[in-house]
Amino acid sequence: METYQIYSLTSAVLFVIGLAGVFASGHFIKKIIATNIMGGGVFLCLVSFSGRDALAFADPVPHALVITGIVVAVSSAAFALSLARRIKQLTGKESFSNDK
Amino acid sequence: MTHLPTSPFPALLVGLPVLLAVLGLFFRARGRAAVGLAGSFLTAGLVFVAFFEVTQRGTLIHILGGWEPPLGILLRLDPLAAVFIGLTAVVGVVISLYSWWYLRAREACTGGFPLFWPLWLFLWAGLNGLFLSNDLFNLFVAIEVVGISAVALAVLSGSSAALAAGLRYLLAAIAGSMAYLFGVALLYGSTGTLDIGILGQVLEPGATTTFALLVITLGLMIKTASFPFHFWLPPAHSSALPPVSALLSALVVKGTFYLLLRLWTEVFGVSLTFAVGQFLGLAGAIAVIWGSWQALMQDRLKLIVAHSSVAQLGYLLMIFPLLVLAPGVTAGSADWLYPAWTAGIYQVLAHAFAKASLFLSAGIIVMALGHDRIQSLRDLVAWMPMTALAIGIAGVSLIGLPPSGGFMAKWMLLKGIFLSGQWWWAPAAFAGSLLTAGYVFMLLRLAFAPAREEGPFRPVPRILQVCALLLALGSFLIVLPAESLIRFLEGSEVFGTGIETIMEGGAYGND
Amino acid sequence: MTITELMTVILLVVGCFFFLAGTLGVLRFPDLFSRLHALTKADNLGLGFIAAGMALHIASPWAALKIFFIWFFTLLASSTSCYLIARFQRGQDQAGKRKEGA
Amino acid sequence: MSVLIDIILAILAVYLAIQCLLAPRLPQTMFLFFAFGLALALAWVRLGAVDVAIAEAAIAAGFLGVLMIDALRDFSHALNKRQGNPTDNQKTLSGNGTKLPWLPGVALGLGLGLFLLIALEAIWKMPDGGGLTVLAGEMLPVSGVGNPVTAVLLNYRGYDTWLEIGVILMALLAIVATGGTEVYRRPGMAARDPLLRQVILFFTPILFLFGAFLLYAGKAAPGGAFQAAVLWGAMGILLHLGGWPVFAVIPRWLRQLILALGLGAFLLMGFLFMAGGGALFEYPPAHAGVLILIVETLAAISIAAALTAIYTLFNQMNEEPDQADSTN
Repeated sequence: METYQIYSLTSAVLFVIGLAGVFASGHFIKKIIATNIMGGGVFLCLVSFSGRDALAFADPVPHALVITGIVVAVSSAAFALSLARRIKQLTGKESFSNDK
Repeated sequence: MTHLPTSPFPALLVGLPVLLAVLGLFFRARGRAAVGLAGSFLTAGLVFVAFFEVTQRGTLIHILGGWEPPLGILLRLDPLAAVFIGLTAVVGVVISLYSWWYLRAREACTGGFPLFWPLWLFLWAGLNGLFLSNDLFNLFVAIEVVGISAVALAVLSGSSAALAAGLRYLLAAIAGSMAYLFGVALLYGSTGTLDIGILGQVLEPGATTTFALLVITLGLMIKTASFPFHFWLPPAHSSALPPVSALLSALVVKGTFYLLLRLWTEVFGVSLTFAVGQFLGLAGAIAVIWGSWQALMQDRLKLIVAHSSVAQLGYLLMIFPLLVLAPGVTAGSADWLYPAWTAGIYQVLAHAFAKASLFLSAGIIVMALGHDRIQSLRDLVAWMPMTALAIGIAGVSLIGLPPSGGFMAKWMLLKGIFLSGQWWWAPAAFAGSLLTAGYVFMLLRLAFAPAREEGPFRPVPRILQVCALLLALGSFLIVLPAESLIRFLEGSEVFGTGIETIMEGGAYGND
Repeated sequence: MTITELMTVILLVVGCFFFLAGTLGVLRFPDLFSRLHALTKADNLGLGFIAAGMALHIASPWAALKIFFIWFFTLLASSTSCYLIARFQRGQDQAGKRKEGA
Repeated sequence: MSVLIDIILAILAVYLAIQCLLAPRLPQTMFLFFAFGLALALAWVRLGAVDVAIAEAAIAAGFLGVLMIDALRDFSHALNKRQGNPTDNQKTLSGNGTKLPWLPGVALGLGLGLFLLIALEAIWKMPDGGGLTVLAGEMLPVSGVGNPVTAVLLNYRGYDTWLEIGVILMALLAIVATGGTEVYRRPGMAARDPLLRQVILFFTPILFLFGAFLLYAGKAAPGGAFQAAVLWGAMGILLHLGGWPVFAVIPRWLRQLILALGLGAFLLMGFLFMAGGGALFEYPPAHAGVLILIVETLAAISIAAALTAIYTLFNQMNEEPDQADSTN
């Protein structure tokens, strides 16, 4: 088994863990973290293929895409966090389900 | 693809709104609104010129940075993209006008929402970028631009209901775009390109392609609020400011539908089967019935309109099973493809106009009453005939009665359904129309009911009512240029073509 | 194996030992102050040994200088954050006591 | 041997992800998430993606971590005050399964299991598409930079990067929209500590220099605008915490100018070359190196300012409920 295969298979596992977390966990912050774990899986998948062929340097395109992707994911996560905090401050709610 | 004529228009269509949004940041509330409104007209003017250019020269491209795909990114303004960009501009300008007056009217108590204008211009740029881009990863960035600005607009009102709905919307949007990106990663790994045109030529069927199709379709279905992923739409669309609700349901959800249509027809042909098409159609059919039924059950105007969006988006998915051809059928012999494409385009156009109009009317009613419980709509006709008329016209288009754009869409859908022999979709389409008629006539019955016990409607600026009526009329007027619009759309490579499947049943082609 | 290589290995092993001890302390110690103690003291010592080992291994004055700065900055940052966390905790404790007294 | 390290790292990442979502307390969740981010950064070093590793450690684990810890303070604080019932929270926090009814839970589990199997098969059977390594390498001499990743980010796919700078600015606007205020206040006195201030004063020039170094190094080696921006952003955040809220006290127009600089100048420069007959973001090869460095510097300044602004808004969100309490 090649190095890249280990990580690309791991990426699918991480994606599914994140997906499960988005569905199953109730707390806002856990849901936000779960989307980030999904993202981690996707980025790992992209990067893992780039070193597949032993050339002078690894494929730079996935690397650049992942840097862009990380920044975009962090921006959305920051927005989601601020929404979650605001909801908490206004209503005291920490999850969608426990309505009070 | 690079033999097509190049033009600066695609780049300008994305760049100009961003430049105006950035410019607006330097001003305070009033100045931002002025820049925003002027910017809307400027952008719409640019769209008009670009549209004209496409009618003259056909598909235009712009090779960003001078780097041709696969290394660089290509923007493509073909007739299909031009129609969506044109729709965004027309609906966008009317909503901008409405917003100008609406936000002014609420300025005293809320400060006029100074962030509305920059965010709306960013959203506009994102939508244009989405319609133009020909690169899978760039499309991811574009849908994130659209997603973040759309959610930010949705939470502008600041109520806790809007914030909670916004967080739900944002989480669904992030999960959807991550699923989409997972598919993109696999496609890049297996082909070494992100360009839609090249992918369509080199993609081979197999387990990887099938899985990429699965995650990309699921991701985009989440973002298009297709059944069973519609849960986030009604709360988000009903709790936002009225002009924002109109933008979200008229334009934003159409963006990901457009992407789904593009990717299915231009990239995934090799790995689609008849069964997959049927699956998407089933999701659409359930959405049509479920959404309409839910709308009928609501007692608040904005919730009715929002649930109706779920149903009307379902109609869009119902064209997919018609586009996917059974093995052995070629596009040339399938005479239902034109009706199906026409139904899809007209459903997008008619729903955008009608739904935007309904949300603007709902905003007017909230302004006049302070709430939107439908029991208080009694005698609306006498107090605000123009708004009542707008609701009536838009409702008729949603039901699909002639001679509205909605009628054109539903008629063509039925025609496609019967020509293709997939008669089992017809009951869902009929039932959807009947249920829609149910809630539209419920609204109209109340509007005409004379006995009004509650206090009067407060006066609302006439210009707001004019905007809502204009959009409602738009859902009828789009029928007039139907023939020339279809002829224009034929200039797109994909319009009127089907997805020819090359394998029978089975999940994977190569096994 | 040359003397330098042997020294490198010894330094790295010693560094890892301190890291291990520090981690064990964080996991097993009962209260915040002793945990902070384990974390900052043992870990920085461990990092110091590993840095020394790496400097010896690369054996270039420039690299050694850079490695020294890595260690130095980490030391500074971790001791400051340790101080801040401890101060915060002490403030909390005092506030708690005052509340109990009242 | 080296495969063994990769397997251990992969298992560690999966373990941390699962533990993170199952952890019964919010702080545990967060710290396991940071650990997960660092494990990913190590994985990227193993895969030879040093640029990505720096970006992940700095932006995803570092900056997002700071925001999360700030949010944590808010969440736990308000929680003790208003609900006074810690077991309640534990129930809502306890991960999968416990809250779900069993039938949907089993269905979800089966569905995700099936999904995972298909995903693994899809990845296992993936054909080798080859990628763009060769093409990117051939064009490197005319791209103006020596680091292929920077060439992709700023030249071949500069449009993506431009939109991404827009996304950061939009996230800032969105957070302003959530908080309802565009005013950046000075931090409370609580954060100011003489020792902290001294250390911050010591670190400020170092962070600045190191950021500038990463920015310049990005031309030929791992590094670049985003990594530099995070360091400069960290500088802004630290100065804010130490009681020198540089970003909050400058005039509003200057603040907006700094924020808009990256997106606006990048675009205007693109338009300029478009007016000269080229395409958007098409640099004349002779000057590409200098132009890219200018664009990167402006972008880094804007991103750093946006990160500082986001943190400032987060930090003052924290103070709002306290002030409301004290006035009530």
